[in-house]
Amino acid sequence: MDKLEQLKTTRADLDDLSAEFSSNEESEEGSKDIKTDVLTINFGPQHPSAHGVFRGVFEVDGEIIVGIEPHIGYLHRCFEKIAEHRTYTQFIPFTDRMDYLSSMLNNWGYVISVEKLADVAVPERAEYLRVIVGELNRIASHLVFLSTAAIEAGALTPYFYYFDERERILWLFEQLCGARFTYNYMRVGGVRVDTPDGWLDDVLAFTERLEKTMVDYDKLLLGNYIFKKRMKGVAPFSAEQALDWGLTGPSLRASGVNYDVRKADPYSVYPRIDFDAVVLYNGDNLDRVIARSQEIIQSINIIKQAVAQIPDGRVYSPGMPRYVTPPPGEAYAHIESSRGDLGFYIISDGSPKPYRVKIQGPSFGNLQVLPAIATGSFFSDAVLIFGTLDAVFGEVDR
Amino acid sequence: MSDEINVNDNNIEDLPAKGMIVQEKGLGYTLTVDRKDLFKTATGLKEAGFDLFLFVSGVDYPNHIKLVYRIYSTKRANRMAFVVKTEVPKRDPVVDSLVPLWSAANWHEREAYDLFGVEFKGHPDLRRIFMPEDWVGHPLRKDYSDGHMLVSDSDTQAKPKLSVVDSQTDDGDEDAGDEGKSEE
Amino acid sequence: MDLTKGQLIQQPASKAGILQEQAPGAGLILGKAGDLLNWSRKNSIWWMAFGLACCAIESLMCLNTARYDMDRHGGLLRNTPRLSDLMLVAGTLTHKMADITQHLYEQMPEPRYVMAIGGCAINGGPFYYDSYTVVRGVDKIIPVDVYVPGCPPRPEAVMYGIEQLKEKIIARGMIE
Amino acid sequence: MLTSVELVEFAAKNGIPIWALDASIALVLALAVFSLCGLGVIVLVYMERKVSADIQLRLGPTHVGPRGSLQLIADMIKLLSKEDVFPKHADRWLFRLAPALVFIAAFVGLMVIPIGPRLVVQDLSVGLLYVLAIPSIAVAGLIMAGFGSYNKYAMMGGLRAAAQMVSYEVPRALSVIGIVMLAGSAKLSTIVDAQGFWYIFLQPIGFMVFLVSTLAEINRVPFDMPEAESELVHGYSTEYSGMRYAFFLFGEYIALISAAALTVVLFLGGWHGPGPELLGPIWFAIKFFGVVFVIMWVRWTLPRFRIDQVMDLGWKVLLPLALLNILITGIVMSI
Repeated sequence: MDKLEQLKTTRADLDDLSAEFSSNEESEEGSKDIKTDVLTINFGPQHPSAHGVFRGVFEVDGEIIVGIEPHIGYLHRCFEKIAEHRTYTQFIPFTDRMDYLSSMLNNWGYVISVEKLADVAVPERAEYLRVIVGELNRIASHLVFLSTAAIEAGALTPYFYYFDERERILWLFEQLCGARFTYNYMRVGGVRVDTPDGWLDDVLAFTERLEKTMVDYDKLLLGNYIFKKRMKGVAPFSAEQALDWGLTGPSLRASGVNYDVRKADPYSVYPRIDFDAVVLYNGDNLDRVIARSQEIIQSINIIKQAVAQIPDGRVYSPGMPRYVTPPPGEAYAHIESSRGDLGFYIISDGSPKPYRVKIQGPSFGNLQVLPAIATGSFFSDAVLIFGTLDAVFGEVDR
Repeated sequence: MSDEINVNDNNIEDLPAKGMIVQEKGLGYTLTVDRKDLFKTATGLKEAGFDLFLFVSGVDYPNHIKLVYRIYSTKRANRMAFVVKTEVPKRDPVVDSLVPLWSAANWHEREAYDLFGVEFKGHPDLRRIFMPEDWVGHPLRKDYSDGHMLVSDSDTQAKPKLSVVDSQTDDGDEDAGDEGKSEE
Repeated sequence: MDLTKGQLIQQPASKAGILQEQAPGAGLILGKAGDLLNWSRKNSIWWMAFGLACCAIESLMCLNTARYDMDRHGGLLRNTPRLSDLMLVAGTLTHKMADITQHLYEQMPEPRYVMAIGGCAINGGPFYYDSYTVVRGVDKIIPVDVYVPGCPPRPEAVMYGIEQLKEKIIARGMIE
Repeated sequence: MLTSVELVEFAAKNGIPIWALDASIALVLALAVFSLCGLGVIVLVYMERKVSADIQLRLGPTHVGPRGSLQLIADMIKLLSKEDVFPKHADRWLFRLAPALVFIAAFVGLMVIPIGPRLVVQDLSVGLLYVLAIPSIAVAGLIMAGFGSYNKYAMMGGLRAAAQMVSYEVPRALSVIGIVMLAGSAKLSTIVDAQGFWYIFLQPIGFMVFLVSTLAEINRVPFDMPEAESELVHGYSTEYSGMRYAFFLFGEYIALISAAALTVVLFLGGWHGPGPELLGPIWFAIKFFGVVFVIMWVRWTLPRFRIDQVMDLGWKVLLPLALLNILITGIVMSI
């Protein structure tokens, strides 16, 4: 029985094959074009430049991409469901692990939403500390972006330089809150601890150093002829296209849309700080890289001003209960994360646990543009485009 | 520069259904519409300059799922954000897709479909996005549970139950592929 | 270091040791060859970049960088499982990813080692005990040689884990 | 060319035919070059790791042996003792033959390179032609590896290798024609002897074209298309493990040795240097390591080109430059 089946299928295969051959012959007679076949390449989920666990099914015709089908969800850890089973404070460490390259900013986005929900005031010193650590973390995240962009373009050396600078930031964080990477530093109503002695001077010294070294690194990477040739004019998208696809953050600003939450919907003490939102106009790969590099400079500016303005005082608002219990209601607050508009939409039913937490991760919105802009480009460039969209899979999959 | 723009919060005159717009605490301008009118309202908002679709999310209530859309305008002078809410009954969770208006809605609607089971009419490619295709159930609904989930709680204890922590440590050599695919 | 070495060597006799009892000369040669092999294996651990989540940045990428530099000990980051001796599973393993992890493990040539880095890879993590997607530890699907706890562990901890793996490699017989 | 009169007389006395003498001497020399090569590869890989470490603010291997010098020995023993994975659907013969072919093609190119006065295995009168032609067989090995692995990354790597190496053969061969014109011979020892004044100064355009196309020939950054790690996981050698990969590694570094040695011979005056003729090999070694260092320096500094840019550079820039170089050389020589 089985054999019969087998025979039948092989027979059918043969028929198909012969039909294919005959059709090929016919078409070759008709047209002189070289017939090429589309090759399906599986990119990921484990690939040196997949930035985690992304799977893209790339269809390539020679070196040109004719179709991309992204698959995500390989790191789906159901944070939103977990949040419903934790108290408001207990959920803070989860935000660390969401966009793990900018944990401080995630902390911040979450606590600012809970504060809005529970109407908690934050002491001024805590606000300034939040700005300082947030911007330091933005720098750290952008340094990782630049180093991976360099690796994907084939230059291995800048990675070591950028990571060296990042280590210095991690060292500062370690002094501040004891962790290198997942900080759990912010609290509803302030920050966990005050700075150790001399920490702010260390921060200033670091920014002075970075200001100088960034010039060199920019020369090394962004000034490189090959790097520019690889990046310039690749996968540009216009402002309309970027908005239509819901991009936010530096990727959107590289297309000429001035949408920076720090400016558009100011929070914390940003109104008192003088800085520019980096807006570039080509929207190609090179601009997306330059935008990050420029943002590092802006962040240095912000940190310097914040350190100069920071007052003395408490870092945690007095009388905060151990378990925050906001009144029933809904709140949405968002901040400018290093990848874009990071928002938390929280619904409280009056219990110590949230009824629903919706996390609006910028990487999720940014990544979905990939099939639209990478189709038609080179396979090598698709990897770069994917890199410049700067998706962190903890945040995409949540 | 955005900080030079004169923020005029009352400029909602040209919006559709302006009579129903309320300012909710914690959310800002909010408009609750019937699900039949959602697409029409969204079209009006798009024409009024709301060009950035930020997210759509579901909230599971006992009898219905509330969908919350957040959209933003970079063109309008006051750069306002806007929340649109609509409700779909659990028995028939169908609503119009907004992908024709904003391409960005694509993955967000797939996410809502995956996690809440809301079907979006007119979506070009409505598949599960996070969970595997053969997953049973929609995890973010309140009644979803499997072996590992905490029991959906009426108690408001801060600590997770210890028994659950124990049970997950000795769940043995279960085949990983099958683990967690238990029924709703 | 020497203390641990002494402890570990007193493990059950390896096949080479048994051979030495039966045919002394051959055993000696085999033993010496085994020593050489183990020496080379321990000093040239190439690991596969298998980053799943947060731990990947902290322990995989930082391990290469100037401050930690596993290249000093002969460790190299390789992209393909075919060239790797060690699989550093760094991060949360979900059910969707489990098959692929197993597949990659099978693609690695023997002798192969697995190191579970961080709480998630060890037992599902300190936080995801009630998650519906997370596999409770990578040892549910592939054998693990060394566990490095932390959330995420510091790069130094991973380096210490690799040192422990070296001890384990020495303690193994040549014919495994 | 080392067959001295005494040896021939000795052979004639003992009734050994001349061809057997030639063959045995060639075999001995080949073995000598082979072992030298093995040593050279170990030194170069160690050097590469140290140079890259220095560029990247690191230390490189330090723990295995004194200053990490035994690192490569450990790597090699480990690679040779690894399990030999043979992919299920791979083509038996292509998969097995490919590493050997790459290795041999790189190795035989060294046979005609003189490292000192009369220190050469076989000083062919068409040595230059030979040394440009034979290593190109390696591309067949790369295609075989890519095609035989039954892996799409490997296949794309192999195809890229084919496109790239075939394209860069042309400017590379044309760039040395100026030297043949100046030296009046394609014999490598004659070319070295003709360099009272190094050809790098007489043929600057030729040198640039030669160096760039050499980088492309041996698949080094910025032309490492066939094994571009960020796109094609490990290129043509994605499916190779253990010993077979070691062959690829050896082949790659022997190609580097061959390319650097050829650069020294053609443009940097070979073994010529101040001091007695006996110091020739030392001068050669110094220049050789200089060239190798430059190649490594380039590798660890620059990003990678895209495949179409590689093709553009080869056909639209290097080829016209090489032709221009021939033209200029011809005009200058005829004046």
